[in-house]
Amino acid sequence: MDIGDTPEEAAFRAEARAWLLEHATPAGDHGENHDLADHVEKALAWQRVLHDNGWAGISWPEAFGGRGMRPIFQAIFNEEMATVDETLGPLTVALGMVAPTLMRHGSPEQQQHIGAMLRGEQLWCQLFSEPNAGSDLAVLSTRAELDGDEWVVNGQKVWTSLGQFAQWGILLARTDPDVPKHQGITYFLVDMASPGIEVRPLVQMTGTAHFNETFLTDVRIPKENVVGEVGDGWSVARTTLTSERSSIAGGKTGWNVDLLIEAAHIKGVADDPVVRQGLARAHTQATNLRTLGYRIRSALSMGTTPGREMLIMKLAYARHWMETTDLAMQILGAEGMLAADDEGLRAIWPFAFLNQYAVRLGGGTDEVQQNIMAELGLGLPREPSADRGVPWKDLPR
Amino acid sequence: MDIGDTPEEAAFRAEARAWLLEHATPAGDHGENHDLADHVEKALAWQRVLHDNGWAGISWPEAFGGRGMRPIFQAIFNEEMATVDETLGPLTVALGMVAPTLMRHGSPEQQQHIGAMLRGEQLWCQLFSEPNAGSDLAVLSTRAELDGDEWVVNGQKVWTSLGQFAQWGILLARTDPDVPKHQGITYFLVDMASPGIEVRPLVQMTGTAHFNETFLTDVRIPKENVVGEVGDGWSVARTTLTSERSSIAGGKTGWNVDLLIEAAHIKGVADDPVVRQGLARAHTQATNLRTLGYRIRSALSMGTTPGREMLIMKLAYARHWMETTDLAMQILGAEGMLAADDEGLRAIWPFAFLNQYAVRLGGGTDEVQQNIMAELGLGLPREPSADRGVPWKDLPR
Amino acid sequence: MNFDLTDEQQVVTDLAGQLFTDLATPERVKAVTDADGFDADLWSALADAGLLALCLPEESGGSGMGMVELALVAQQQGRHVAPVPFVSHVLAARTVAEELSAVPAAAAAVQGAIAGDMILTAAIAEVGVNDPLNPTVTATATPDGVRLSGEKPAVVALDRAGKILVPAVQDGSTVIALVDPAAEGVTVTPLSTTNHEPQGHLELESVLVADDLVIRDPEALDRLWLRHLAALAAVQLGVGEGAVTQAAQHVSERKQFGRTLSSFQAVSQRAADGWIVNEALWSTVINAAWQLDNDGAGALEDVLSAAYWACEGTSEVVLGAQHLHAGIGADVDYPVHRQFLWGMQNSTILGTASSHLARLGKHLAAGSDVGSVDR
Amino acid sequence: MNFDLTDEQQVVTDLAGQLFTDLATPERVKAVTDADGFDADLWSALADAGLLALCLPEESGGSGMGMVELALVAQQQGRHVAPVPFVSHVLAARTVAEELSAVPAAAAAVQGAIAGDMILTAAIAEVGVNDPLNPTVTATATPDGVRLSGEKPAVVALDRAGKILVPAVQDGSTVIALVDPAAEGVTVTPLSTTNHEPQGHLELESVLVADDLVIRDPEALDRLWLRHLAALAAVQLGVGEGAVTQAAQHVSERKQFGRTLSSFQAVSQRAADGWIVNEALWSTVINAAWQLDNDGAGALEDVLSAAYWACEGTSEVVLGAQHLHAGIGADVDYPVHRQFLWGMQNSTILGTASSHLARLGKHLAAGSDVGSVDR
Repeated sequence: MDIGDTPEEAAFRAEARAWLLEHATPAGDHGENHDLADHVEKALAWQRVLHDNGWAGISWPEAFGGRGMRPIFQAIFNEEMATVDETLGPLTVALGMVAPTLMRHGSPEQQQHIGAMLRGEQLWCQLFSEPNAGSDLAVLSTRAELDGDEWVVNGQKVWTSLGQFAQWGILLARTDPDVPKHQGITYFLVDMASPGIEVRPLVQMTGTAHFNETFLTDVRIPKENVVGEVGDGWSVARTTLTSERSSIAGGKTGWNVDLLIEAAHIKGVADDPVVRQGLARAHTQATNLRTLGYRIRSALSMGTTPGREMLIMKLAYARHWMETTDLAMQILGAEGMLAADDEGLRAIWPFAFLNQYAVRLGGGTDEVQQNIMAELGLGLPREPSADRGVPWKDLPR
Repeated sequence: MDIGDTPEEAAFRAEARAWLLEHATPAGDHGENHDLADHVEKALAWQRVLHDNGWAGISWPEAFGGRGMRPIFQAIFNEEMATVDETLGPLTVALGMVAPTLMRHGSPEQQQHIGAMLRGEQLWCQLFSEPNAGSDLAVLSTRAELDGDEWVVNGQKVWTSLGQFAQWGILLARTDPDVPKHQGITYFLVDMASPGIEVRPLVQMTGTAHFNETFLTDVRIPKENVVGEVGDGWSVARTTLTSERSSIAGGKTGWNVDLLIEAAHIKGVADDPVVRQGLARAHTQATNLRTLGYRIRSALSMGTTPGREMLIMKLAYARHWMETTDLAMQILGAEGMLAADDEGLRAIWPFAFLNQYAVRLGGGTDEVQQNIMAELGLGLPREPSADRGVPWKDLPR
Repeated sequence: MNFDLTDEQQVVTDLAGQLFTDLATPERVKAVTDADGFDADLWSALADAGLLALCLPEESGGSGMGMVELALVAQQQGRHVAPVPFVSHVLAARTVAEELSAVPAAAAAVQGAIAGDMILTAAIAEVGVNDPLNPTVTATATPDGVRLSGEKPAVVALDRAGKILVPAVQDGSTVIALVDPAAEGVTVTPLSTTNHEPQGHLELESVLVADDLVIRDPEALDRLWLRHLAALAAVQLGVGEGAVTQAAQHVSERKQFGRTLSSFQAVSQRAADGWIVNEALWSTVINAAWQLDNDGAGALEDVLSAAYWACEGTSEVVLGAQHLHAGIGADVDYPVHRQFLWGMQNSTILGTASSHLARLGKHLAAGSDVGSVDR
Repeated sequence: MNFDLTDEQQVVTDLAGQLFTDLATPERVKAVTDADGFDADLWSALADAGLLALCLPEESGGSGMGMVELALVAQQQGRHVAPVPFVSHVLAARTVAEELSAVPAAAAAVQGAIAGDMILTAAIAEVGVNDPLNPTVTATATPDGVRLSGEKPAVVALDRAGKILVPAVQDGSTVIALVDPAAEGVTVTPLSTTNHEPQGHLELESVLVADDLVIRDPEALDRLWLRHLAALAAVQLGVGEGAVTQAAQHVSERKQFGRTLSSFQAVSQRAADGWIVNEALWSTVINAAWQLDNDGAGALEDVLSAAYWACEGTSEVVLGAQHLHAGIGADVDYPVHRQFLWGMQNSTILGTASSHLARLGKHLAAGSDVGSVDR
């Protein structure tokens, strides 16, 4: 057991830090830029800088343009990148989800996209969720029917992050309604410029339109854009979703607590014992997250895949985030509820406060995660499933 | 709307208070006497004093020896009695559960017991729960079979409060295994001195043996001791259980917060803002309980039966109790975990701390109450029931 | 003991409920919020129904009712998140009517307030630690009257107010001045608030107020503040009720894994939690209002209890309702997010949950009169 | 970066796990607890296995391991709620070995401690606000040595200790004296504790201690205290794990409404909550121990984080496990209640969750070295 870096890791970290300090141009907004188009453009530009300087695809195989290093080095780089407040957030779907999926399941032609992602040339979005397929994604009803060499897709998707800016999307659609819900789903790559795709931004109460509804009407997708086998989309999608969880490793923790301590000093309440109690508790939560991060980094360093740690991290992070935003309101008082204006203390907290429940939903609700944990950690049986083995077309609607 | 007493109520309260101040001999232990036999004897003796002075059965019909007043007067008396720290706790089963049940369902012979209860001559216990019938009481498996003019009972009961001291018990047993679980149950009165009854005290971690296991082996009960119809015991039991909930009305609230404030002063932490924050929150919870109590008293005063308020009261009380015991430990520190010795600050809190989870179980677990609330308050459907209509003997075990 | 509503209280409740249901529909609320945040039609209807005169003295043409009735109407407003400055207006009008009705200018303001022609407001929130009982605006006596200087944050409806009650300190005593926003030295800056309620920042630079428009009753500010706390708690109660109602409907309709969401215990129990908080808050809010009607300042503890749960409890309730709605809850075209925004904003406006506890804790531990938010 | 156990650490864990599983069975624990609360057979076995010498310096005959290894053994003890004073004994022995090994009497005590023949303990808890870093016992220099006066509450294994480390203050500096309980002026009063762990109240009236048995290193008390916090947190971790394991088994077996309890979401999610707390606590405890082994006092924040969650988190875990057991959990013939009693008692022994936060908060906000529990 050694919680510190190995000499090799330490050298890499030092090199990364030095380069970042020289080249990073921090956004100063902890990734919450209200001008989304600008946010996307900055992320793509930053990815190009990383690529041109050899910092892109650190743990990707050399065959795909990466450096072929172990995942721990990517985690170390991400950690250091977080300290300079640069973000690749908008590229999460491309780099964290699509690329790993194509590496494993894609055809050689499909894998050509990987290089474009690496070079910061493509923004991707995810067309999975539907209005009636949330936690129970597998009941999705968007249909794809083969017509000659093309699939014709009709349906509606929701929560398409940054769909209004994306060039490409990954899409799940039902190609066989006569088999149980997890079967009969196929995984497609779709050009977002295809005729029949309409992306409608959903304005959220935070004032941004991060998400969209996407309507697909007779959208034609070439056969070559099927990833994996027809009808095997669920297992391809699992690769995508698992990769998403892994991509959260290596962020930094505690920066929000540091900001709160600063805010408490500015507002003159750093001596308030109740505020201090809250700050201390938030700090202990950040410590939990940090040490969970050690386990994840350790697994990556040893070349294994951290599983349960990822799930716990997600839950612990959501709780921590809700408590710190509450504490922020306690420190800022009524000022905290004035709409965000990018000035000083108000730059982040009101947004965070309104958005706090979102961290409990994204990537699976708390409840779904807890069910997984009860099964995985404690061996408790699943709830009896009402729809096992029932053909999708016969499910109750 | 008038939260105060009516003139008639105020006069009654004043009379009751004056009498209580003169006659009460407070136990000084908030009802938590570790010598159970003594506790039972004191309660019976106090009931005899009440009876001899016309304060027993205030809201019971005159036909049963009561004063025939509206329930609000009993609630007012209970409230005043709580301020002098006298308790009838051990008589809850008799006065709060058995008597109301017999008034409604009992034969004239059975109703003779009511007078004995009123005069403090009988301690009763409840033989309902079984090792495999907890929240799902209706699956109980203690059997009663008719043999001539007597029922022969075999089975095991648990959580028999004060069973080691009781003269009489109310018993649920299965008389017909071939019908669904709620049917085929019969309600009996059983003389605890009957041959074949063995009461084994369960020592709890608080060091007391409030509860017992009761083993019934070929216990013979005369036919006349069936309450209501044979096979209709479930509806008789509902009267008993509903009466239990009603009997909690009219206790006092806030006394535990007052004790905590006193403890904070004694331990010199009344100036600690974090402690004060905790005291204030506890006070607000006590306020919630008090105002819920107003609604219950109001309903009683108007002659109606408070339903949802009782359920909420129970949940809110459990949460409040857990928080105040936690706060007590924060105030008392390590001293709080020394075993109770009836001296000063230690007289109540260690016991309360260890017993805190019990308030979440007694009278139905929190979860069961929340399910009822979801159904009753919000009209949400019940969980699908797996055993509806299935004969008891065919239920999975 | 009778905790049931009187017939008169029931009539007021029904009337308000009907008005808000008919006029403050989700579509209308969205339209008004997207525009200037003030529903003039609803305001007229409230005036026509006599609800703006609700708890004003009969001598001033009011209905002579009290805080309980005000709370019942505020609760209905909260259920519908109706965009009108009801609470601040009615409470300001009541204070002016009670304290200054002998002065013609003030009496005229009260009449305008009852008719809905003039909007009144009170600048209760304070800069800094937000302790409304320790105003930071200073008042100085001059031969012409009193001159006020200082600032007040987050004044409700400041942009369209005809008169503003401004607490201040003069020679160590607390006073409340009735300020005309058109007076020289007054600067009004609109604020963009999270729930889109129109608020403004008020700056006063040596603003002159006639001596007879200054309330000098030392207990007037306590009273005004406690009434605001109780009334806002009632709004919160309604906000939470609206959130739970919508959540219960959503989970009863939405299916996942072949079952309605509500058939999952984790879902139904969370919804039940919200319902329980609301039920407990109802008694506590109505009790606080009743105590104010019957006891005045003696109701301090009960009002602070209500204020605390209106912050803490209702925050939990609206968060829970958002959670149960999942993603759709954040969509501004879907109404439940308004309950969330109101619930969250109201939880900070007159102090946070924590500051209410600080004050109550100081009061309980020290036995002092009011306590302060400063620990 | 490698958070996996080394082979050596794994061996220690397995050895301890096997020993406690074999010897601290529920039946045996009950029997010992009902008797004098000290399992002499288990104690001998721990000594024979070398576990009492675990983190002592090699020069003193120890294995030279550190806090990580101690934590791993303490975790196993907690799982089985084994009635032996392991943590206080080993940590006291380590301090004596590190600081006083040149003194023959102290060296002999260390040898006795390794063999299990002499039990050592440290009087860490303090009277009053329980701030172990500000001892209330006074030490006065005399020609014959130092004289100690004062009292210490809740000293573990005081009734059978051969030597006691007693922190005190001499001329404004903190010292730690090695006291012989047989010395004149020492009064030992057994305490009845909630979890039946033998503890005693120690009174010292002008007790003489030779000068060379007084530790004067100003950082020794900080170190001893931080090690105790980390080790107790490890015991708590095991206690919580034992509770969740038993609860999961109980709800998997018990049926209600025709289904196993575990198939109800409200039940399975509560059990999962406990598991999550334990998993997070594991990393935090092991990290705290590792930081102590590698940084010493610099580990303050990490140890306090572990101590806080060991109080707050484990309390929740054992309460949840009790709740899931319903009534049977309180039956002293059923083992799970011991996890509850240990979890609750350990949550207060070296300060409460709140006092750990107070100290950490002061440290974070003020940037001061250690903070204090006094707000």
